[in-house]
Amino acid sequence: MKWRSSHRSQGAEQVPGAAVTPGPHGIEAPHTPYVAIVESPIDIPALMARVESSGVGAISLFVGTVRDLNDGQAVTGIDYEAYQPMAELELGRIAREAATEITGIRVAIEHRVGTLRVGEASIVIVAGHARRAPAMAATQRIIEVLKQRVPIWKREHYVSGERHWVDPTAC
Amino acid sequence: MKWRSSHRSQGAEQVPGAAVTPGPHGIEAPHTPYVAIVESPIDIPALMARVESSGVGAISLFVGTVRDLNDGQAVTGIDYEAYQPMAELELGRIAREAATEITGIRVAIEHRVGTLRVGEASIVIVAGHARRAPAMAATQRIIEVLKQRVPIWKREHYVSGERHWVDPTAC
Amino acid sequence: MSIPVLLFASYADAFGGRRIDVPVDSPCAVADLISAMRMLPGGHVLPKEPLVALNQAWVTSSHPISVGDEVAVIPPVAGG
Amino acid sequence: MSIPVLLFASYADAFGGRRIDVPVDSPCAVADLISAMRMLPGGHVLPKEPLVALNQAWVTSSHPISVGDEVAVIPPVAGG
Repeated sequence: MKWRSSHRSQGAEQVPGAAVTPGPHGIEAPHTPYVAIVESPIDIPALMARVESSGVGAISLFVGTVRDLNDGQAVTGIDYEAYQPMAELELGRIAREAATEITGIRVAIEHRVGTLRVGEASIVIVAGHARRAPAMAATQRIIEVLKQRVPIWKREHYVSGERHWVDPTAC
Repeated sequence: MKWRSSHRSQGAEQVPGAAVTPGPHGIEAPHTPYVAIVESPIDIPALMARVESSGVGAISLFVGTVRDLNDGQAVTGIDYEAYQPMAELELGRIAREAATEITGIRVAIEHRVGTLRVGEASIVIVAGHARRAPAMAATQRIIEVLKQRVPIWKREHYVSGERHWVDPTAC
Repeated sequence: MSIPVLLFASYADAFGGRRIDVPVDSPCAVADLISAMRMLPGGHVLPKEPLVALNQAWVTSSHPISVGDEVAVIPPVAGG
Repeated sequence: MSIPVLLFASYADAFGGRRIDVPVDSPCAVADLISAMRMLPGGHVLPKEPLVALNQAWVTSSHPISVGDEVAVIPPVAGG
């Protein structure tokens, strides 16, 4: 089941601070961020298409993938679990905070849950803007905040067969 | 015609500073950057695949697209022209400089030439690394340097029918 | 009274369920709920200041809990 | 002697070709070539310090040019 963000159809979820530039070109309705927690592989081109616009000159993407080594232990896969409705709400809040700070930014985020193999993408953040610096700043800001605030957990599978919930706060 | 980088088959083009981590996981041959000037649309998933590796936990992408407005003028398309062999050599030098500064970085770059419509991607830079900060730093560094050093030019098409070579050094 | 609490990941493993009922006095703040949870089997996993969400938004330990609130006690997050 | 020079984009438009032969004295440095090009029709487009590549690598104006070098005089770059 995909729990799709209900914000997408609500006018109240429009970004309040976004710019509307008048003129024959450069007319840009404020972009409603798209966020979702998904259970199937993330379709990166489809996610990019969500920020495309004739006024976009730069798209920055961050893709987090499962790697085979963490803290010196050989990893064979990861289970991602989410507090799904809150995780999606929190992603939406983070995206809208970015849109308030970075006028004209267009954001799309998907975080995958379930069991992922090494090399698979767990998170994709896409930010589009007329110019590159704000686009890059947005992805960087969003991934940092996401890792602090979104209720998602991961359980690593080790070569030994053991599985362990990752605690980033552990010493 | 695609002028593919000849570095790819040359052992001498291996990055001298890249790390080789021993161990059952984390074995990582130094990655030879992939760079190309291409005439057809850039295949972003294929470019991403060039930096994928079991040791990669973060992939940063920068995508430059043609937008419909530049310096207040409505743009309908852009011709990109390159001094093709030098542009590809210079891209390769920039990618290898990044690999020397950022140990373990895996880089793939394609720059498109020819006539592009609004929304089409002219440049895609992909950087993969075990960790996100170096991956993001690499794309940012590479796009800045690329804009200074790679012999590529663009001629904007305006709504008026006029076309004009862009001079970033003009006042 | 007792408060239904949503649990996830390592906390669900430790407390033996994804939703447990925690007996508390009424009225009750987040800190009181956490104190009660420390007495339960599995309560040793809770850190000094566990993360808590009410109605899918983060709250601090002084926040009051009302009847009908969706309460979640949340392990250290590890998304991305 | 004369040196074949590769031109691109706005310089190709200005000088009327993508490859022109520029008459110079021998021996010759990059600065001498640029001075000679300023005399040609279209030479007004050259900025104070035009970009020059020899054998597909950037060089400065004091760099000597040898017979057989691939010489390119390069408009302000605008890639990305």
